[in-house]
Amino acid sequence: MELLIYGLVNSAILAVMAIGLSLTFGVSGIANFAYGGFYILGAYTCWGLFTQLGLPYLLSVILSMAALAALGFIFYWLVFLRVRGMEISEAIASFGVGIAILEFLRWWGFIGFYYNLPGFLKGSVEIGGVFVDCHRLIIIGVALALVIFLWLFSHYTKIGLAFRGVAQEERTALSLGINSDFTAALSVAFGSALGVLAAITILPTGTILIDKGYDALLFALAVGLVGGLESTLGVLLASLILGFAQTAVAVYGATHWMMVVTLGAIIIVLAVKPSGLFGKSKELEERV
Amino acid sequence: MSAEVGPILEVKHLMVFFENALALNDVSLEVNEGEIVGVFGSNSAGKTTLMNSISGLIIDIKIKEARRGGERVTVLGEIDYGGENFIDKPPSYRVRKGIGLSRERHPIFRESSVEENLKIAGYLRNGHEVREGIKDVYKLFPALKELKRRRAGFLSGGEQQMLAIGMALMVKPRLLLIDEPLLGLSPAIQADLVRTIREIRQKGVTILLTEQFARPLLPVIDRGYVMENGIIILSGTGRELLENPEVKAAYFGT
Amino acid sequence: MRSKYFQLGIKGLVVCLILVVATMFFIPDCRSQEVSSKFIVIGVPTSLGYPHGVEGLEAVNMAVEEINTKGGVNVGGVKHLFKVYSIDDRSATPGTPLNDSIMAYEKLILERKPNVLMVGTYRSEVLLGAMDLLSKHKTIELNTIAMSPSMEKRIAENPQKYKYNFRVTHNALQMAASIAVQGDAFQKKFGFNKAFIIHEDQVWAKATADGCEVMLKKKGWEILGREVVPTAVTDYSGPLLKARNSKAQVIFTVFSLPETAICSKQYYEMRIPAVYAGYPSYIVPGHLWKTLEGKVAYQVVTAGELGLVPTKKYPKSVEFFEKFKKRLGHWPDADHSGASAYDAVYIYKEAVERAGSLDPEKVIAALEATDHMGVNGREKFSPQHQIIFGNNPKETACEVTFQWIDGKRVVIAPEAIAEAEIQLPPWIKK
Amino acid sequence: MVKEGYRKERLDRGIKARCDSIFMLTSYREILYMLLPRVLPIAALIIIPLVLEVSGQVYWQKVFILACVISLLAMGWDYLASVGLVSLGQALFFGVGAYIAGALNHYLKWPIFLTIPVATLGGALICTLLLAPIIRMRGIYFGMVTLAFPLFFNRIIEATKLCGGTEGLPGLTQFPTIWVATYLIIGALLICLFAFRRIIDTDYGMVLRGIRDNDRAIMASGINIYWVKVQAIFICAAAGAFAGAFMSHHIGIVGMSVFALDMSIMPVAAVVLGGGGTFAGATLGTFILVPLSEFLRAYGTLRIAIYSLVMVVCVVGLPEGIFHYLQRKYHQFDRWVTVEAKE
Repeated sequence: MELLIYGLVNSAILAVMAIGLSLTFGVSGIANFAYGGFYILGAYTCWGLFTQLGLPYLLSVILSMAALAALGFIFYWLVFLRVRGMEISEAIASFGVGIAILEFLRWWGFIGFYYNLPGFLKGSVEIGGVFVDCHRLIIIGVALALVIFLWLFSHYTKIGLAFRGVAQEERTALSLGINSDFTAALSVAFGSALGVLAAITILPTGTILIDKGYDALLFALAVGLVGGLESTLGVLLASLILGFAQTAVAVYGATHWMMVVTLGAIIIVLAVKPSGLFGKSKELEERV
Repeated sequence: MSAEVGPILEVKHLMVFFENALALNDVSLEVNEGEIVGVFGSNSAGKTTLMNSISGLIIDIKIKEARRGGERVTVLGEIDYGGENFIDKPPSYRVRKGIGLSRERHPIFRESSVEENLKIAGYLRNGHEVREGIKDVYKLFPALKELKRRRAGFLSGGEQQMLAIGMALMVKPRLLLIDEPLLGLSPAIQADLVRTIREIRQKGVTILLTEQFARPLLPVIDRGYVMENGIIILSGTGRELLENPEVKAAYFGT
Repeated sequence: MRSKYFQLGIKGLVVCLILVVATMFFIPDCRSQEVSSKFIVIGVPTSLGYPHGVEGLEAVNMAVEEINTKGGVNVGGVKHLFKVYSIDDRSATPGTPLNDSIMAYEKLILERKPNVLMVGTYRSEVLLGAMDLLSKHKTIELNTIAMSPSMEKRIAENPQKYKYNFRVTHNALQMAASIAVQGDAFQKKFGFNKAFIIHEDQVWAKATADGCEVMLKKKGWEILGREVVPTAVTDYSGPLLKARNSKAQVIFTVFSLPETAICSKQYYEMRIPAVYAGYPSYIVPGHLWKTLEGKVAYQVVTAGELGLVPTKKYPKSVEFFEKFKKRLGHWPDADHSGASAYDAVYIYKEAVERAGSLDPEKVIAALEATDHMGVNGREKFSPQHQIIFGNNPKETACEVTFQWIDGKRVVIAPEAIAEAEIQLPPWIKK
Repeated sequence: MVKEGYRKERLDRGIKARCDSIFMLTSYREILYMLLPRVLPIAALIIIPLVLEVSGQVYWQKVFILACVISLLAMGWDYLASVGLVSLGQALFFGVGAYIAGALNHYLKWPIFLTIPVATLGGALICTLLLAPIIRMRGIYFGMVTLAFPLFFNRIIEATKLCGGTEGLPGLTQFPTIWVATYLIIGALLICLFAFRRIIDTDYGMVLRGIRDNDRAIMASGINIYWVKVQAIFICAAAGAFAGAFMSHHIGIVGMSVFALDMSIMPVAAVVLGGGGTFAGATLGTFILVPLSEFLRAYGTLRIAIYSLVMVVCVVGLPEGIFHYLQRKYHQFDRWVTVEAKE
């Protein structure tokens, strides 16, 4: 029972973390490695709006998402535009920006344990003899909602379809009237906004810390890749696998080996299925 | 054969350099409203570059090459379309003004389903128009309707070509550019496609297409140009081209 | 054409940036040359992006300002002033290579020629690696963050070579002893004897937990289990559930990383029927009640330094704490290093005055004979250069145990300075 | 009718066109033109430590050594990338080499001149065996797994307390003087640089690049591409393991953090900055990045922020890489020409 509930919670956390990155990286093919930076920056923005300016919580969540989306949009035109199509340069340039954001915040004095976001719901409930705090249950809900949203978005909305088009054949998309730069900038903006949402959902379980930004990027990447890029179902499944693997180790074995098992799971899944669990593209094109 | 309404597209003295190599050398051609015009030439004659210049993809190529320090692309000349010079307009603007392109070797969105491909192609249209457009495409290519859930990468060459043309039609073009529609297809499918092209023209779409071998297309084209090494060496109606002895051997097969 | 100008603009920007950066390089370097012989240079190599480092540096600065305004240090009849240089060794940041941190040490030593290093690194790896460096450059270090007892082991093995290292704060073994003192309190008041240990995966934490286990067993405790939590974990339900299933009465924790705050919260939310105790050092700071929404209630914590959890029974600690809090502008975040860094400056000052010289050999001899009444209690070095800790600040340096009650930190042990008695959380039936 | 337009023309410098053969010996300018770009960096590498010694910059000597070490990793990365394998885990090679050398020296008391070669070859072998099963992966997937490997090792050492666990193995034998260390690493750097450049130009190098561009075509010509990839990994790992073994003796301690993320990212950043595929670009990149990082130490915590911003500006400003840009400017020049179209 403990395994079930906390495994679920853990998986949900991973899924929520991964969804923003999955949108930019998986769906529209842009390696936005500044994700970790945006994730934390969004959390601090929300914290600032809520505690310093005293805005209502919902409003500050929405405002911080909007702010980071705008930032992501500008970020595309300043940085990505010139390195588009060169994946390594994309990754390095955006990772650099992510580090710069995080380290700048650190320098600015955002260290220590002052920074805390309120959960959506207080209190805890008992399920089958296990106490779970309500906020963690909400994370599960948010994760489900986001996964469904991502799937619908990338399959049924015009923008979502355009993201996928630009990712697959940029020039064909261009010749169909899709402004690829605008679309790509939008996808970075959406990804950042989702990252902020993830931060606001997850971070109330602890406190806001700079180093969480690096973790978020790593876990999001791991989940995205194990699941197979561009596959929403993959994100869900991968976060379930990794989440339950971690929790199972924690409950039955030594917590010690948690990270080892996670990394081992990643390596094994990718060694068996080189393009992730649900990676379609590589089956066609790249698997030799 | 068709009514002379006046040129919809006029290319004047178009020159394209890839670094120091001259890909298009002083190309001038015109396409009249309602015509089907063919550009014929062997590999590396500059057909695809011409199509890219008209559809605007060359601008994208130019920018990307410049960014990564590759070849410098220079485009000079004029492309008059509807009284406007399109030479440095971005592709999305040209699409909005009604130029559709089906690219060479049909690079469609291989990982999406057929229907999704068409939906993506309808990016500029609103929901109702997209549904109508898809219906029209299925009417034109009934084979696609059967395959609409299939992933595009798994289609055969002919089906992919149909899809590519269908996608270009989704933008509701006034001028449809088709680059090498018959490349690598069997004669039976070629004949089908030619018939479809004629149908498309009957809907009021002007068509400019390129091909290596002109014979299968001869029945439908109004006029044709022959290109060699980036230069237009000959122009005229289909029959005139066919009767030119020099060209006959090289491009039409005997 | 627009793109041409755009490119020009970018190129111009790059050139300007390079120029700006290039000029920036030379400004600090020029300043560094004016090290006068009238100064005693204190180097502070530490992680300046983390609370222990920042607060250690602030405490050093505070002590130095006090000493300087009072006229400085008397070295053989000549007045010297202290001067502080800091460098960021990034050792607390995961993903920093060892050589980067050691380079920071080396840069500080070679370029500022410090007489003494204070505060020091976070990571024991770096501490051990820097020991060789210090003996090469004959520079004294008074450590106040890293707690690995391996330092003393190495000093004991090769005292001549490694005599340059001193530790002013507690080490992991003393930590363990203090946790065992906590155990006494539980035993005496409630008759508990079943414990579960959770600690994080760091050298000092492991050592502390080992020591704790041995000492608790000696006192008749039954250790029902032990869990190691790797760093960067965000869910502690596993170990907590294990502790609950083992029917332990007390959970002793050894934590230092901030994310372990989650453990406290989860413990509170899960209502584990065992007292949360030990050394969860992140819940030491005074503002944590507010930040964690009171989810630390009734948790028992051993804090490293008396100076950071003051008690009225030892006025010097209150005095320091108020001064320090005022200077920082907020509650101190770190559980140790602030008070001991403050003491370290005074210890060094007194040693230099007694030695009457800045020669490292003489200063080391004087340091070894230290007997200082600091904010942490009475401070003396062991033969392995470790401050001796005990239970009474009048005799030795002292660690405090407090309990979170109604938003306040109430000191409950050791007895000499206790303000109140230990309490059980209301959800535990006796 | 005559239409005129302008375009910028890019031309090779005439001097090179004439003198790619024995005839270049006929003019000292042409000899200089050919030799300068090769001799100057070698001379600089050899002289810089001397200059630093004379000017008393002991610290910068260490920085110089660090730059050489990272540039070995960066060249290894570049070599692997030329087969189409994008590694994000250079720290794996570095760390395995460092630990082998450290363990041999610490437990068995082997001297330096034995540990370093053994660590180089042994480390390369171990890394190759580790990566062999995942050699079918490409692109970001390969990158991700290689990124996970060093972290994996990190955790294993943490969990099993292997080789000193989190405390590492302190007190290793250090090089007798800084000169031995400096010139050993410079020698290794130059050997790798010129050997890699030579390999890439041979037929074997063509196969490597062919695998990157179109591996199925290479398979179709009857070459076992996996065997070639394994060879490439071995060479890359050997360079990395040497760097690691060298570094552990240089600083006298080996700890878990040899598997740190920085060690994986720095080389990639250096190659991206300097320009890939040329090895010289990788070296140039590191010799910009490492000193930059050290200069910025004066800014304390802001250091990493400034550092990464400078890196981003450079990458965005010159996406092709500094070395490619310089090379083009050296060999080619631009001029405006008139284009006339006649009818």
